[in-house]
Amino acid sequence: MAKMNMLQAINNALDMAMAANDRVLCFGEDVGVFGGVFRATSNLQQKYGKDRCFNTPLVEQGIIGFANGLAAQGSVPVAEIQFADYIFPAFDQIVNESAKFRYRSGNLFDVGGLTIRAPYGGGIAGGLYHSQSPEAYFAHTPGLKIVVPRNPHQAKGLLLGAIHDPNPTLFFEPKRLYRASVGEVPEEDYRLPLGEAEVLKEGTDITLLGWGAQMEVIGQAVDLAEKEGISCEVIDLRTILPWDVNTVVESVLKTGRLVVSHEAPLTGGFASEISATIQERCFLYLESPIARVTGMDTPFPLALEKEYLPNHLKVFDAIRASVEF
Amino acid sequence: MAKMNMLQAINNALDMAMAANDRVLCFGEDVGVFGGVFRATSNLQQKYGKDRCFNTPLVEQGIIGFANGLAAQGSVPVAEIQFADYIFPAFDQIVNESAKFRYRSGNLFDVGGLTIRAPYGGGIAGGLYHSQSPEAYFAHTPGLKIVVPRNPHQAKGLLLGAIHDPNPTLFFEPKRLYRASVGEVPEEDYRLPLGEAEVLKEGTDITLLGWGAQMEVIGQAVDLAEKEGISCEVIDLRTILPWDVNTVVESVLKTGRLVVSHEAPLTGGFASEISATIQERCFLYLESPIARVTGMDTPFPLALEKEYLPNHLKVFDAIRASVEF
Amino acid sequence: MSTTTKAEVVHTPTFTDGAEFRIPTFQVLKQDGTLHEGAQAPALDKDQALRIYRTMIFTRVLDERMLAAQRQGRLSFYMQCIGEEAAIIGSAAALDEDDMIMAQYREQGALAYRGFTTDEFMNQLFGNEMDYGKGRQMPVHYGSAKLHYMTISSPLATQIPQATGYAYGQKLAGDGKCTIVYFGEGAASEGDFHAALNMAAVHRVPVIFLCRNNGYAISTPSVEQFAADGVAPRAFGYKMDVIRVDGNDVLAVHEATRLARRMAVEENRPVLIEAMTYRLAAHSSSDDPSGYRSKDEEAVWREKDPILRMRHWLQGREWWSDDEEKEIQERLRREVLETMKKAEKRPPPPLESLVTDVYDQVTPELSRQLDNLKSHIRRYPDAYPKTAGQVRGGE
Amino acid sequence: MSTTTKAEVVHTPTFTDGAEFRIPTFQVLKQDGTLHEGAQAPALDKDQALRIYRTMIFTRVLDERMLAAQRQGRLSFYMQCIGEEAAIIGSAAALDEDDMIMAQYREQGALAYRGFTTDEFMNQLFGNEMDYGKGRQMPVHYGSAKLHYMTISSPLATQIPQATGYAYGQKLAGDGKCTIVYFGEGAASEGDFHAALNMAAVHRVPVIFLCRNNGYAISTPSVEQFAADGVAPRAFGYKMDVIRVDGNDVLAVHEATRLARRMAVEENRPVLIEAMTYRLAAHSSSDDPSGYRSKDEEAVWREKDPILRMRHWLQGREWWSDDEEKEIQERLRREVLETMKKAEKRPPPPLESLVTDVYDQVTPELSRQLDNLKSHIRRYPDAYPKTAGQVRGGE
Ligand SMILES: Cc1ncc(C[n+]2csc(CCOP(=O)(O)OP(=O)(O)O)c2C)c(N)n1
Ligand SMILES: Cc1ncc(C[n+]2csc(CCOP(=O)(O)OP(=O)(O)O)c2C)c(N)n1
Ligand SMILES: [Mg+2]
Ligand SMILES: [Mg+2]
Repeated sequence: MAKMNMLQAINNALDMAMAANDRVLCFGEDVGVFGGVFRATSNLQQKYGKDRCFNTPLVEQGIIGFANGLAAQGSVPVAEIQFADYIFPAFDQIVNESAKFRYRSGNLFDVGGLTIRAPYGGGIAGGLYHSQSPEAYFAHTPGLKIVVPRNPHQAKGLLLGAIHDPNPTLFFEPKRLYRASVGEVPEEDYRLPLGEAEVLKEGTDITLLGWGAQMEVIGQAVDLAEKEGISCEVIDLRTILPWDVNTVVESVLKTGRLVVSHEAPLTGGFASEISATIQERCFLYLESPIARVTGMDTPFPLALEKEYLPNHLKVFDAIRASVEF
Repeated sequence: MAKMNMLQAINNALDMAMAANDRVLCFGEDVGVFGGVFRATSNLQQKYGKDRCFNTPLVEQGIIGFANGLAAQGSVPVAEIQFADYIFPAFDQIVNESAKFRYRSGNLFDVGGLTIRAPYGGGIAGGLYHSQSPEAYFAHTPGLKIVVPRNPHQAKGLLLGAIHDPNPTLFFEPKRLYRASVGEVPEEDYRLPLGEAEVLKEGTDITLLGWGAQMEVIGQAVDLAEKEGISCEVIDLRTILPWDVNTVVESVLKTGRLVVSHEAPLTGGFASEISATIQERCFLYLESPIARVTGMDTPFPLALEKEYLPNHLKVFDAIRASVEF
Repeated sequence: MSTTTKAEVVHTPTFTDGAEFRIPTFQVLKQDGTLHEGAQAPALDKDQALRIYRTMIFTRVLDERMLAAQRQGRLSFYMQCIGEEAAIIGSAAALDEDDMIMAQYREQGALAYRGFTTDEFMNQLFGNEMDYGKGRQMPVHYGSAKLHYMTISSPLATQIPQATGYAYGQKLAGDGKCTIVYFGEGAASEGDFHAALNMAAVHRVPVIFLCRNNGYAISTPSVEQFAADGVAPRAFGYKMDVIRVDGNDVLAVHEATRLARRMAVEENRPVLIEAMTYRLAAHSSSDDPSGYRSKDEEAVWREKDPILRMRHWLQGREWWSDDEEKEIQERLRREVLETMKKAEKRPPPPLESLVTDVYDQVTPELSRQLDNLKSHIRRYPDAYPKTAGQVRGGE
Repeated sequence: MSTTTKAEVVHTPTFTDGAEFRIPTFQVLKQDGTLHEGAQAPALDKDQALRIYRTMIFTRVLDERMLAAQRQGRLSFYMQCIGEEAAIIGSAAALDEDDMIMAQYREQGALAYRGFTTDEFMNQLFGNEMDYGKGRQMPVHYGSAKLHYMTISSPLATQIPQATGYAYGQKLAGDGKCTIVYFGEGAASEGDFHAALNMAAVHRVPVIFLCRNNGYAISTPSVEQFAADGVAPRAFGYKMDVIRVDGNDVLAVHEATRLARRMAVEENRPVLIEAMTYRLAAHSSSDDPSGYRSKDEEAVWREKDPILRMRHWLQGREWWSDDEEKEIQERLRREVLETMKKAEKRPPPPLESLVTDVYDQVTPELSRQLDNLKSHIRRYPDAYPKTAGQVRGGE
């Protein structure tokens, strides 16, 4: 075990994947000698050469188009999009191409080797275009996997899981935690499973569900709630698509209450899918409406970011409202 | 009143808008002399000249970028995307630009004049890339309006409503109904309101909710259900964003049951948003889980399209299951 | 760091649009089948020449027959490549058999040249249980892993940056292979085109960009697609080698591609080839060109038929005869017809194919959806004649 | 219809990458402030020249002061334009005051030239209640409707096709106005660039595309951005007029832009200008260039300082003196500092600004969300020091 922050854990995962398989390549804007604007790819070019870790021209649709082709060829591309806010020029290549490559060819061809990394989320005074959480935009797309880690240990294990998963995977990294989240990380190669949620804490009164940076917020809210004697079960979804319905259903069958929280706007956010599904599966067990604590239905603001974000107090309010319903 | 099919109604709306205001422009791939691959823009170039109705080069991101600029300048662009499946290269221009233009500038600039038309939906043996219903991809984007008409009368009134609405609006046209749906259409200029659902039929046992071509399917299912003595209330949402929560809430408070149906895949489809919201607002009134009858979580198939689509029998099954819950 | 190499300096402002720098068109064959003066004898031997020619005849027969089938309502959709056979097959023939081909949709000739059988074509066109694509895509969306022909995807131009990436992988693999990517002059307007060519030039990958400039993108004539003299001059913007060829001249196309392949594979120099040709037929079976172009214009191009031109050349060399022509036409017509009849009778892909290949494995949620569908079909077997038989019996 | 104009025909295959067709760089001023031999006297009169020069000094002072403020933690973020003042201000000065400017983010000089006040700059930088953008965007995302300066948007290159559309609207309006759009050589790699230039050429719109080729896109040097000799040769691919200028030569930039504007407005000919310059500072306050380039390289370019070059010219004409220089430097420093102090004390935008301008009117759902937020803040006023005061009292 070693103490690492999340960037170090990610860098370590990339390093390990590149060392183990020389078909693994890392590229994107400023990913080369500079090691990425957040330094997630530090030293990889120095270690593995310019052929395997390199800058691309500034064109996201090209980066992912190129990555799709590489993956189809049998390479294992790990493409970086500098900010998740800038993934949209590549939306067609991801949603119409990566996601449908295997299906449309009847499994003659696939881009299963593809992993797309992108820093997401707010809390860094980034305003409209350095703060977005776009997971729900992709979660409506069968064929993709979407993963979000909550801490360094998870980041390394899930990233290695994503790189080795034989399906195109989006890996959204909570940039607010890049340096802020520090923890023990095994030094060896380990892969956490995709498609499995993790119950972080058991409880009986209410289930709290989130992913990524929001897990920290949920943790703070749970601390407040437990002080008031509310027993909380906490689940990190980890994989947004395909998501682990059963773990959540099981929990809600027990607690009868669910609060889902994410930073992205309310309408059409992934909490809506969870809520819709859980009320289908747990209808007779629900003791209060499933609550969503999310960003507001606006672009991401700057000066009033604090007011906008679904912080622990808002989550705590929702827990209380649910329990008192 | 005149008998028109949906294409004629759309063409008539465009004609009327162009006649009334010479800042209204129509453009897109093959929109000019040919009048569009579906002929929605027939004769408009002949009538209003090449400056106001024209072919663009084949580049969706350019079409919408160009349209954003035109709208910012004060023109009223009506841009056509040839198939909704091909709107994704323009995703960034729509989601990061059109939607956020007014907000980010503090209302100094806006692209309120923009309307984007695109044929959507299945049932025409179109396979993966001529069948998609992408409304939910956009419904997670504050700042956009999204409208879907169900018949010629609605198409004309809503399109004129969209063109005159001072917000960027996506207008998805159910191409399966282009020629199949025929009805009486007023000859004058009339505008149907955006953001208002329409109760097509009152009933007491269950609420059926949909939009666009799915309204026809829901109608057939309701016929079957009423034969079994189930009294159905039918609502056409018409505007997906911002959607008319109150009309749906009111209905469900009365009926206690809700089935939402759309063609797009289940996971992350807009039915999930509706379900999540309605269970929040009507929790104590719900007599059975809110049901979603949708496309499957796969790309759109071809040979087994019939099996894939949420047809009237599947909707009928859901009605029965809900009533018998 | 200076961002350009030392360039000339001027002190009076001069604008240029490069118009004076014209890119000529490379031609070898005249329409009568003789070589232009100064043209080199082609590198094609008789076997390969005949293989090309037979493939051309095959696709012509296939195209005519399948459009007719579409008109008869036997097929939902079809796209012909009539008029562009030389551009497509001439270039494909200049490749190694295991170079990767990434096509747009009108390149059935390249696939036929590689040996895709009539049966394989038909299974895709009818989306039956033997279609490699499992009946999921519209007709003409062929693919073959064994023939290194990437399955067609309808969204235009997406395959162009993919080709750059594919070729980058080939370069790293060091296997001496390259990728050719076909696209129309319309698709070249997409952002993906720009991305692909720029990245290929920067990363020096073995890829050949072959633009079929056939004058139209559906109804849009190329003068409304771009103001420039074709697509070729764009290569300068990427510092990429480019050649423009008469796309109806199979020898010119073949030679240009052969040389381009050498540059790509031996020097990692990506190359753009612009093949000037004409889409003689409608865009697709859904299109009617009479709404946007004249019969006269079409007639001019019908005179330049690439198949006839090649036939003249072959017959001039006595590699081909009228009898052989008659024989092959009849044989292929029969073969296409008979194969079609078999293919259209084959059953559709199994119900399970709705949920396979979305991921490498069927997810629990998709299993659930499939189970629900099966129960539903069992309740309403009459409504699902194609698949009811598959679910009869067990619940 | 032939898809190219009658072009030359050749019978031996010839590839070209256009390298022999070099685009020269237009220069007027030498670094010592004298004119190159053969260079025309510029069209600038003294008033305008001084207005340009003063604007350059202003942005230099602003940039230095605001980076310092960022370092002191008073500002979250900043971007300097140091080294590129001539390219930006020289071009803006060649426009009509109500031509539209669509900038990338590093063009504060164009806005300052139009008369954006120090106070207006500061209000945006501090996102206070007087910021036109209502504190929603990061620092340097300026906009001004009255000065025809489109609000900056972070996603790169999106403004380029928007400029084409804006200019198309101007052309139809027939008001004799045009649009200039600024972007970096990095942004020019985006698909939107390709779309924008092609559409502008096809539709003949009055737009000037001004590429600031400053050698870097963050850490990526232009040799990893494109293989070609800069961005200029791309114009040939669109049949667009292009000129390359020394971007550190204010007279050359001004003259090129003046002529380009005439072509745009009088002949509806879009023009590409590539201004060769250098980003002397870090990409932004978050960047440290020592990780990817040498001090030596920077030193070479510091020698070519565009402000110094202009000052030499002005002093050569006796339009400017050392005393004036000293006076303006001191005055602007003081002004920037004082204005900053006022701006940073102004309160943030009101809570309501969270939900306004999403649509033309606040939707019922957004009202509901705002009401919920207000109740929440009332419950936890200490957690929201910026806005608690606004909701005190009524529920
Ligand atoms: C992204 C995208 N936009 C639009 C279409 C619809 N479409 C299909 S083919 C076509 C024209 C293509 O023209 P070109 O590239 O010149 O090829 P050609 O048909 O002439 O061979 C269009 C607009 C599409 N398939 N994909
Ligand atoms: C679509 C998009 N991708 C990536 C970024 C992140 N980014 C901001 S500036 C920049 C470099 C831009 O370089 P260039 O266009 O040359 O302009 P310069 O900074 O040199 O003025 C990058 C990659 C972005 N803002 N938008
Ligand atoms: Mg074409
Ligand atoms: Mg730059």
